[in-house]
Formats: sequence, structure tokens, C-alpha cells
Amino acid sequence: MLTRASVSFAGRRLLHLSMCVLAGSLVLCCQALCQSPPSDTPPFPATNLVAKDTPDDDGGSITLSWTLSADDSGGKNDVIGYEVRRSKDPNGPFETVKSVSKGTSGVTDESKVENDAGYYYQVVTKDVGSETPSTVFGPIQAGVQWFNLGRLNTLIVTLIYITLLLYFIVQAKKGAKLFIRRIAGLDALEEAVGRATEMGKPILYVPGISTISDVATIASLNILSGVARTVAEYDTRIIVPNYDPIVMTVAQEVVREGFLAAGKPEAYNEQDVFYVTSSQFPFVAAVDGIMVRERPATNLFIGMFFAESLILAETGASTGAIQIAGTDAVAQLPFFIAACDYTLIGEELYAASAYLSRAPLLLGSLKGQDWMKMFLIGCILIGLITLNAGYDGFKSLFDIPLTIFR
Amino acid sequence: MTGMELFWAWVAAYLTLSIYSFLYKDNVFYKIAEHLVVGVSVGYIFTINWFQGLHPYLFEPLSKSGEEPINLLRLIPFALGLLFLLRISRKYNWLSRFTIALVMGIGCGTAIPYTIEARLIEQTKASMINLFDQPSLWAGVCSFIILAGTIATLVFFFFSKEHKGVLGGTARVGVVFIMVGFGASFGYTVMARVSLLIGRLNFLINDWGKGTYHFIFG
Amino acid sequence: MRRQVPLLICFVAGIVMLAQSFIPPLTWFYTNALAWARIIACIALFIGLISLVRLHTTKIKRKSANWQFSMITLCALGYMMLAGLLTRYGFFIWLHGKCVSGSTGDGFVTVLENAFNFQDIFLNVQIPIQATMFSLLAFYIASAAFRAFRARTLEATLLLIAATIVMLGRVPIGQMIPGISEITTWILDVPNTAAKRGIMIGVGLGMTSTALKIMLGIERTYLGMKD
Amino acid sequence: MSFWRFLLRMDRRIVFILVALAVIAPLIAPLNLPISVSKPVRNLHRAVDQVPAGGRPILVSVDYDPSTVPELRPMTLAVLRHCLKRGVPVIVLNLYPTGSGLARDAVETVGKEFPGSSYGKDYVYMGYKPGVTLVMMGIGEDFHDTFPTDGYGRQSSDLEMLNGVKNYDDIALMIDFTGSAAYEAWIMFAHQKYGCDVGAGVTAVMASDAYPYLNSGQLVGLLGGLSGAAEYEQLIDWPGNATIGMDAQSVVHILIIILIALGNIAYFATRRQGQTAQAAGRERAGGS
Repeated sequence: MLTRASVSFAGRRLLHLSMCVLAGSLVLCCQALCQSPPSDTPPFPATNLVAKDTPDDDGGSITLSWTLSADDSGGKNDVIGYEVRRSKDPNGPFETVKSVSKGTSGVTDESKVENDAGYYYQVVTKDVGSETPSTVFGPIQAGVQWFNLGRLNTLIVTLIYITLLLYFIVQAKKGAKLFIRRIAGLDALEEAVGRATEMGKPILYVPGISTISDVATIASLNILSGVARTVAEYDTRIIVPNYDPIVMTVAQEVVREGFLAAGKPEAYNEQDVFYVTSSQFPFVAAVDGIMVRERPATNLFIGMFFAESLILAETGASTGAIQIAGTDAVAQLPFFIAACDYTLIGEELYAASAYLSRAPLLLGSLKGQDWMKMFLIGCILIGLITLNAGYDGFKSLFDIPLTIFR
Repeated sequence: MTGMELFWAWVAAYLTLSIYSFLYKDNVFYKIAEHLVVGVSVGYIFTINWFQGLHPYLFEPLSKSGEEPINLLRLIPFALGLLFLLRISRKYNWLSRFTIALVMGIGCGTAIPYTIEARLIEQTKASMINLFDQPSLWAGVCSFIILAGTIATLVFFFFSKEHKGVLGGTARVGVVFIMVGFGASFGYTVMARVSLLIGRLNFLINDWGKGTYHFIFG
Repeated sequence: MRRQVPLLICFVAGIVMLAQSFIPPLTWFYTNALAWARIIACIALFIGLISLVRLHTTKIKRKSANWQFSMITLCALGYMMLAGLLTRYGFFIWLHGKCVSGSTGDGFVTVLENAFNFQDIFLNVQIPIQATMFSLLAFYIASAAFRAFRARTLEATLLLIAATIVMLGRVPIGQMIPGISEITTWILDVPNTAAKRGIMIGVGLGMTSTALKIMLGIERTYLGMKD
Repeated sequence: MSFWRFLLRMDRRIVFILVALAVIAPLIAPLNLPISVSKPVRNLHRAVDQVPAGGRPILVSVDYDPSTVPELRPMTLAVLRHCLKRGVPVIVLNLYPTGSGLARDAVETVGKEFPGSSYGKDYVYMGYKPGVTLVMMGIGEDFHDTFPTDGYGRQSSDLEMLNGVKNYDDIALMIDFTGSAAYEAWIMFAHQKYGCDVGAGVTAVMASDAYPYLNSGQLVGLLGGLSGAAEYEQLIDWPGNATIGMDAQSVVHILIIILIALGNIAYFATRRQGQTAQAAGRERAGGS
């Protein structure tokens, strides 16, 4: 039932008014119309209207596309926009489901589209004084897809990665020998805790200013667990101000367990792991206050940070504390590098848990990460070679969403 | 400027100067401002949470309003939230883990495909460049440098092998790229930060200073 | 029960979320999970409130250092919560006025809305303090550069040279040096892009692997080690 | 203690004072550092400069809101000053409610600076008018129909300079200051439809989006961000807030570079004096 509009309106192009009307609010332009209707000829219609079920979704949606009217950005250039109209009957009546500005050649209709009902569509080209409908397209049905083909490449990469990780985790479980390179910032952790003990001063641990669903926060809490244990062994006090209540709860749990593991549960003070506020700069103001008043010997800023990174690190530096930072926020790394003694850069943050605990399972996953890196570098190189040899098919496998099946 | 506006301008100016006094050293003005803003911000967040979180997401779906049917499913997160509140109980605080586990699971499960798409696939694709299809020879060279730098930086993050030999050399090139990139970001940010300071000074001079002057002298 | 059930919940929730991104009919879970997480986060704030109030009341009770200031926090908190709740719908009117019609939203302003100066306090206490804290960066960026940018090693030298060139290339006085703008653009576009991309991919790998380890229960410190 | 060693141990508060001075000093005593003027700014300046004094007015639309004031207000003032200085009449209007106070403030500020010019003869403020594109079209049909009164409620017909203004034909140049895409609408209506020359002042972030219009000649000139405003101030020889702002930026940037340089010289000088790396390595500029 593919009907395509291909009507010529050449004879109607008598007047050539150099009018140009902005793609602004259609409503406003309609008001203009009410006030002083300018004399006008109807614009050329939109052509080649095609509607199809929106791919890779759970139904309730139809995607339309058309060729712009000859008077849109060309011809008289007086089109102000298009109205998409829909009906269950090819003869109408049609109801408007969407209005778009000029220069738009496609929309997705999601307004109460019933699955498996046949719809007819029409696109109406509007200018200030008149409108021209396109030919009707239909019927078309919206449906449910059971697999998102556009994400097939994501699924494959995910599966490859998971397989690599699991393989090396299993190898590690079997007792394979695993090496891990030095990470200076983590080597310094114990020294930093020791220093605080010597000086009889506390340690400050800021687990970032994000929520628990941020993986960087989780990585930080894993490091906190190692730090808490060392701290307990050294009989030092640890202060953990929090930005998020759920993170605080987990931090309390983690620190308590650390003291328990070190055999000193009585030394744990729940009020040292506390909530401050979930507002960025008020939080920073409070942590700055803690740094200058409690004068911790060591400051650890590990997790997700934003612009406040440098405020924290510079205030900490002014108190003479040893500072170790770690974040995957690329924009903040330069400031931590400048103001802290050691900085865990990006992926090092995620490797920390394995590094500190040396748990074989975690070390295994690190090896999996490295293999995935090699896989990606390999992909880049293959892509580079094929692309420069004039074949872009390999690169298109990395399109998001994947379009090769469409 | 009305008298009330002038009053608030003075409050804001006083607090602004209190914060700046911290640059000299910690003092009573800073402490007041700091403690005040912690209280105010939590109170504000509480209100926002209530009216823009609990109200539309929990109270409204559970009460009959408008055409939407009652969404009893919302009782599940409500119950989980209550379990989380058991944190304060010594005996039942372990129940809060159910909630934490759920939130963590949702977070991790959502993060995996999203991260793989945005950080792995997209970036890998962006690295595949046609070196010869460039506006100039120099542009081609630059594209190649970006590519080499990306790979070298990635090599720096190899953990399971000692950084010696070729691997070590490449990793060192990666460090060079990282440091130049960080230096550039640092230098680039200065202007934005100075603008913030200019903005505050403008407030002090124009809104507060001149505002007060005009209020008194007309 | 105390360990296995949470691990199972985490695993199932993770798998469902993972699956929904590939199977369109499951997106229902995602939409709901977002709302659920939001509700839980809102309720969790009460725990934060309790922690905050406990901390400060303890300070006051024990008369520990700076306990007087804790009273300020508690008073401000109490007042804002009360004012916020009492002006409930007025608050929305205010927001509407601010967001939709801007400074001329006087028509929406009711007596109820600002009966307790809720938004005045927000706008004239919290906002200026936030903006001023933020602007401290102008000072700190200078002191950090002065202290840290020393040509001790090759890496540090590169860092400081790149920073210096870009700083020069950003301001009119520096742009008078011939070629500086071009070099600045080049540094920002070429080595900077390469480094960021490499770090991004690495971070992506680390994040995914950590997320997976949490789901599988390999990384379970968040639950505590023993029970 | 040698100068270099003093530098290495310098209290960071000295750095803070220097930064504060570097920002405040240009506010008190403007340095007016030379600014190289870019072509789009020069073009807009020329366009304004070529409008004959006392003839057809220039139409200025102030369409920004408080968030973009730091960048857009200085350029608005600079252009208004240029007009009044030259005796070119200006019509100021405003299409977005959030900017009405700002537009009025700009007109009144500049108006006060030119006691010789008078309201209604040399400049008028037409106030906020809802409808955006509707207003733009309305001016093309009949200015007085669109604006029966000015921003203070006076009858437009009573304002001398508006007597000869019927539509865009009677407007020499239109300039839009905006943090949004409003300038595109002005191009479409004032320029494309009614053939009036259009210039624009936008934020630094948006400037790159506006360049294509410049190349196609749809914009006669463009001011981008604080630096664009500073360049315009340079051209009219009237250093204002933008020049001061750019002065402050230049001074702070140079200050930081000098500090870095001094720090390094000090570092190497003290090392040569036989300082152990340990002593130099652990220096902290932090006082207290």
C-alpha cells in the first residue's frame, strides 16, 4: 500500500514573494494570521511520506519521514512548519498529532499509538496564509520488537567482556599466578596512615559527591574498606563526611567491618562517619572547616568529584596533610594531580580494590580488563586499516545504534 | 531597590565576605556562614525531596487524583525505603541491606550497557579515522597523533604486566600525552574561574555597594 | 538470609536492568526502577537528617569545640524544613514564577508563598555562599599552579609548559604572541583529545568490571565482610 | 634567607592577595591593555559607524536574561554608547520577559551618560512585547501598530524620533543581543523578509554557531562574549566593563605564569645552592 506523492505544482508558482518566515512557534504565527492575513499561495506539499513501525522498541510508536516541501529552504521559502495528522480511516477525519518547525523531515509519533492498529498518516505543509496536505500513507501498525537489533554490537561487546572477565576470574580461582604493576598512590596509603598515627592526628576520607549507583562511589567504598582496616590496626581515627545518605550508610557498614576485622570493634565511632549535606558547595564549606579544625594528617579524596576538587585539595594542602586523590572524572584529574601528593588516574581507581586486597578473584578480573584493552586496540587497528583501504563496513559495526539491519 | 531588597543584599554581601575571610584563615564569620549554609541546604533539599520527590512519585500515585489509576506498585519502594530506615535499629539494621542491594543492582545493571556504549564502543569508533581523507596533510598527521596517543594512554593502564621494554616505552609515551592533556585542561579552566570571581565582585560593587548608595542618596 | 538474600536481590536487579537494554518489552522495569530509586533516595534522606541532627546535638551536649555553631545549623535546618513544608504549594507557585515567567512573576506571588521567606533565604543565603565558595577557585587555581608546577621531572615539565601555553593563548595579551592561538588550539584538540579518550576507555573498562563484580557478588564489601 | 628560598616558602595568602589585586586593580584603574580586534567585531562597528547621524534609527533588541548578563550587558552598553555618541537615534525593545528589567536598565544607564541627548529624540525604550516572531513581523507591517506605546506607557506618536518610522525601511540597522537563538529569528524576519541589515551580539559559547550567518552575509557583524564586547569598547574608545574584565583576565593569567616561572627559578636556584631535594621537594606554600 505504498503510495507516494509525486505531484507537480509548477504552474502555481506565479508570484515570487521573497518572504521568509521563521521556524518559531507555530501558534504565534497563527496569531499573526488572525491579525492580518497576508495574501498568499499555498506552499508545495511535502512528498515521499513514509511511515514505519519505530524499530527496536516496545511498541506504541511510529516513525515518519518525508521530503521537505519545495518551498522549505528553497522556492518561495515561506514554509513555517508541518503538521502531522493521523487517522484510522484513509478518508479521515485526520487529527493533528504533532507540529514541527520548518526544515524538519521526520518525527516519531508516540501519542497514544495502539499496537497493531492500522493508522493512516498525512503531513500538512503550512505557510503563513495557507496549507497543503501531502498524500496519505498507510495503513501502518506499531508493534513490539523482542530484541533491540540496534544494540546487537553492544550485546556482543558486553558478552565478550564478561566472558574474558569470568575466564580470568576462574583461572585465578584455580590458582594461576597473577602479577599486578605498581600503583604509587596505593603504595603510599599505608605510609599515609602510619604518618597519621605517629602524629596522633585523624585521617579524612571523602568518598566523593555522588550517589551509590555511581560505580566510582562503589570503587571508593571498596578502597575505604581497606583503609578502615589499616586505620583500625594502627589505632587511628578516621573521619568520613558524606554527601549522600545511602553512601553514608554503606560507609558506616564498611568502616565498622574494617574495625571488626582488625579485632577492635570497640574503637569504631559511628559518629565519625556522618552525613553533611547533599548540596555541592555547602558540603565543601563544611569539609574545608573539618580540614582546618581537625587538621587531619592525611586526606583521601576518592570517588566522583566535580569543580570542588581543587577547593578541597588546596585547603588540605594548606594544612600540610599528605593527600591522595582518586577519581575517574577526567576534568578534575589535572587539579588533583597539581594539588595532591598522589593521584589515582581513571582506571587505577577501579584497580585499587584488587591491588589492596590482592584477592585472586579481583586480580583475575584485572587481567580480563587488560585483555579487553588489547581487544579494543586490535579493533581500532583493524578499523584503521580497513578504513584507509577504502572499506568502511568494519567501522559501521561500531555504530550506535547499529543500522546495518535496517 | 526596596528596603527589603537592600536588607537581603546586605545579608548576601555579609555572607560573601564571610566566605572570603576563610582565605586568610578560619574564623568565626566563616564558621557561622558554613554552619548556616549546611542547615539551610539540608532544609531546602528536604523540601525539594518532599514536594518534587515523594509527592509526585509516591503520594500522588498512591492516592486517587486525576485519571491515572492508583499505582500500588509504588508500595514496594515505599516498603524498601522503610526497611532502609531500620538502619537506626540495632537489632534489625541488617534489613537495610535489602534496599542497598537493590539500589546497587539497579545501578550496576544500568551502568554496564551504557558504559560499554558510551565509553568503549563510541570511543573505539571515534579512533578509527581515515588518515588520507583529511583536508590537509597536517590534519592527517594530527589524526594519527590522536590515534597513537589514545593507544599509548591505554597501554599506560595495563596492570597485569610490568611496564618494561616496548610496553614500558609506550606507557611512558602515554604518560606524556596524559600530562600535556592535563596541563592544557588546567590552563583552559583559569579563565572560567576568574570569571566567577569577577561575578562575585560585580555583585559586591554593583548590587550591594551601588544599591546601598542609591538607596541612601537616591 | 542476611547475606545471601541481598546478594540475590542485587544479582536479579542487575540482570533485569542489563536485559532491559536489549529487550524492548522490558523497558517497563527501567522506567519503574528510576521512580523506585528516586523514592528510596527521598526516604533515605531521613537517615541523613537523623545523622546530622545526632552529630550536632551530641556536639552541643558534650560542649565539644565549636558547639555553639552547631546550634546555628540545627536552627537553620529546623526553620527551613518548617518554612518549606508550611509554604508547600506556594513553593510551587514560586518555582513556576521563577522558571516560566522569570523576574516578572509577581502575578503568581501570594502571601502564603513567601510567608516564611523560604525562597528569600535560599536565594540570599545559600546561593551567595555557593557562588562564593565556587569563586574561591580563582585563588586556589593560582596557588596550586604556583606550588605544584615545578619542572622536577619530564612529566611535570610537560604539564607546566602545556598549562602556560594554553593560559597565554586564552587572553588578548598572550594572543599578541604570534602563533600562540594556533598552538593552544592544537594542544587542546590533539594531545588533550588523545589523553582523554585513552582515559575514558580505561575508565569504561574499570567501571564495567566493577559493576559486574558487584552483581556477581565477588565484590561485596558494601555488605560488610562478616555477620 | 635568600629571596628564592623565601619564594619557595612563601605563604599562599600572598598569592591570594596578588590574585585579588589582579582582579580588583583593573576595576579601579583600568589598564586598557591592547586588544586585537577581530573582523566580525570590526564589521559591526563599521556598520554602526556608517549610519548617518540624526537620520534613520538603529533598532536594538535586548533579549538576554540574568544568566548571560556578564557577557551581554557590556556589549549592549558599548553599542548604545556608540550610537548616542554619534547622534544616531536608537530604538530599544525587548522580546523576552526575563530581560525586560535588563533592557530598561541598559537604556537608562547609557541615557544618563549622555546628558546632551534626550529621551524621545535620541533614544526610546519600547518595553517588553510578547510574541517574539509576531513582533518581528509586526514591525515590518506597521511599527506604530505594533508599539502603540513605549516602555513607560507614553504614546508612540508623541515621541519625535518615531514619527518617521513606519517599518523596516525606516530602520538603518537592527542589532540583537541574545543568549538564545533569537538572532536567527531576526535574520529570518528583519533581514530575509524585509531586507533590513542585522547584526548580533551573542555569548562566547554561541559565537561559533553564528559564524555561518556571518559568512553568508546574513549578519553584518558579530560580537562574541566578553572578548567581543571588549573589542567593541576598544573600537569606540570607551573602555567599559568588558575591557576591565578582559584586563583582569589578562592580568591574572600573566600573574599565574609569572608565579610559575618564579617558582621554577627559585626551585633550581636553591637546588644549585646545595639544597637537598628533600627540603625543596616537600615545600608547602601553605602558611599557618
